Amino acid sequence: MLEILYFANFREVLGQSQETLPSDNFKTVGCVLNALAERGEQWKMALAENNNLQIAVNHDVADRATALKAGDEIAFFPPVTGG
Amino acid sequence: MLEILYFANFREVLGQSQETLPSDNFKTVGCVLNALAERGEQWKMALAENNNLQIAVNHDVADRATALKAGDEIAFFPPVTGG
Amino acid sequence: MSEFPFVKVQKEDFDLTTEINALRKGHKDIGAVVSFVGTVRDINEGDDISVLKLEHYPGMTEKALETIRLQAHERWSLQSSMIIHRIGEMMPCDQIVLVAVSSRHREAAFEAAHFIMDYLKTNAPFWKKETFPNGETRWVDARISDKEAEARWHQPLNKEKPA
Amino acid sequence: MSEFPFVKVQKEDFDLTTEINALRKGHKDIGAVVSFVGTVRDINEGDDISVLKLEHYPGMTEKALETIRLQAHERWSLQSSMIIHRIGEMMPCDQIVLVAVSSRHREAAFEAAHFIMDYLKTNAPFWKKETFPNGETRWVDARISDKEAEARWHQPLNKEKPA
Repeated sequence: MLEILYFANFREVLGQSQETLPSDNFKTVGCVLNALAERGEQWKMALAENNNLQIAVNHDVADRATALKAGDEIAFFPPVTGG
Repeated sequence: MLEILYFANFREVLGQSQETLPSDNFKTVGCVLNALAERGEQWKMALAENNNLQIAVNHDVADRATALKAGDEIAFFPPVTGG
Repeated sequence: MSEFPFVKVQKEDFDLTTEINALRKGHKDIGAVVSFVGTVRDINEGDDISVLKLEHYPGMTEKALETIRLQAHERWSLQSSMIIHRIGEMMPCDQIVLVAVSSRHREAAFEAAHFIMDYLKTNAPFWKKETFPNGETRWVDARISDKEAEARWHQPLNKEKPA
Repeated sequence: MSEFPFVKVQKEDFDLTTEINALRKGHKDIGAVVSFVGTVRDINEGDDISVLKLEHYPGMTEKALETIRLQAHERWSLQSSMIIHRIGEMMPCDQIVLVAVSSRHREAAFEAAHFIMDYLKTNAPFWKKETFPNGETRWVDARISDKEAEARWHQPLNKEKPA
């Protein structure tokens, strides 16, 4: 399984903060994004075609090419604005 | 009259923190220093021939060429080490 | 010193004196302590702010802050450092973040505290949401100037000072 | 704000939280507060220090500190700033000096606090005398590195950041 997390306005726009996906189908983060984009325009705009998309895998900065394995935690969020 | 102040190791080496001189004889700080140097080797070394000598006139940084007038406060001290 | 919490992410406010005393404790060879406190401004992008809400990514946040802190220790000779970042709802004038660094001499402490803040701004997963007096809300946009501030530390080490 | 003492030369210790609260009071548009605290190190130039005594030039000191503070306000956009410098006898770990600056954005506060400290070190008439455990004393020598630190601010304004 893969744990998927959404933060900040991604969480609000997509209407959820967390979900679980089967890990077998997704070799990379890009594969996950492609699958999510098929859920509709909202998802496509927020994730697949958003240049501001930030990605973390297991708490480390990642990108679309990052390889996945079962049990990984993948997070999608906008550019950070703390401090 | 001129008010003369000595600080830090100058005060210690010269054995005084303050004295008053007649103002008529001294057109510049350099004139004061020349007169003080005649008091002996200690004074000469501490003031007239000391590259580390710092000078203030009326609380502003000054040098040997600074002109003096009656009532001026002249201070001699080493490079500052606060902070 | 092993029990000293170098990184804290918390809802509670913090007291500067208390935190700096903890930072200094056990270090006699400290000559300089630089601290940065970020506070909630009452106006942002020209709009009045009533409430600022801080969201974060638990787990990744602490890891990111600790990574930044250790980078500073690799780059400068420091005695100790700490980062406190608040989460949840805050009001104008409230304290949001504390970065504090101690070192023998002031140069390292100034540089390292500045470095940690610049990296925190662009690398730690926090997000700000503003609430206006009329109740509307807005996610704060990331600032290009923050990216630029971070990027300036990427250049090779030199002794130049900003003017 | 007119009653707020921007420059204080005092025998007494100071409390960081209290001073920073005073610095911030009446300013809602502050986003950044940078403070520097200088402390007495237990060792200097390789020698153990028991007591550090701070002598100053009353009158000129306050004028010099205020001049430095105003130079910082001319150079950066600041909300408020303060300098506290202690005089008299201090022990290792004691606080000697506080420089604190508030501004809208962090860059100005970091730069200005650093600038004020660099100028204070070379332009404010304070002198340090150390007492060693055996009772002997030594006037602290001015450091060339302090002169160099000040001189780096003389160069024309640019956007380079130290690395």
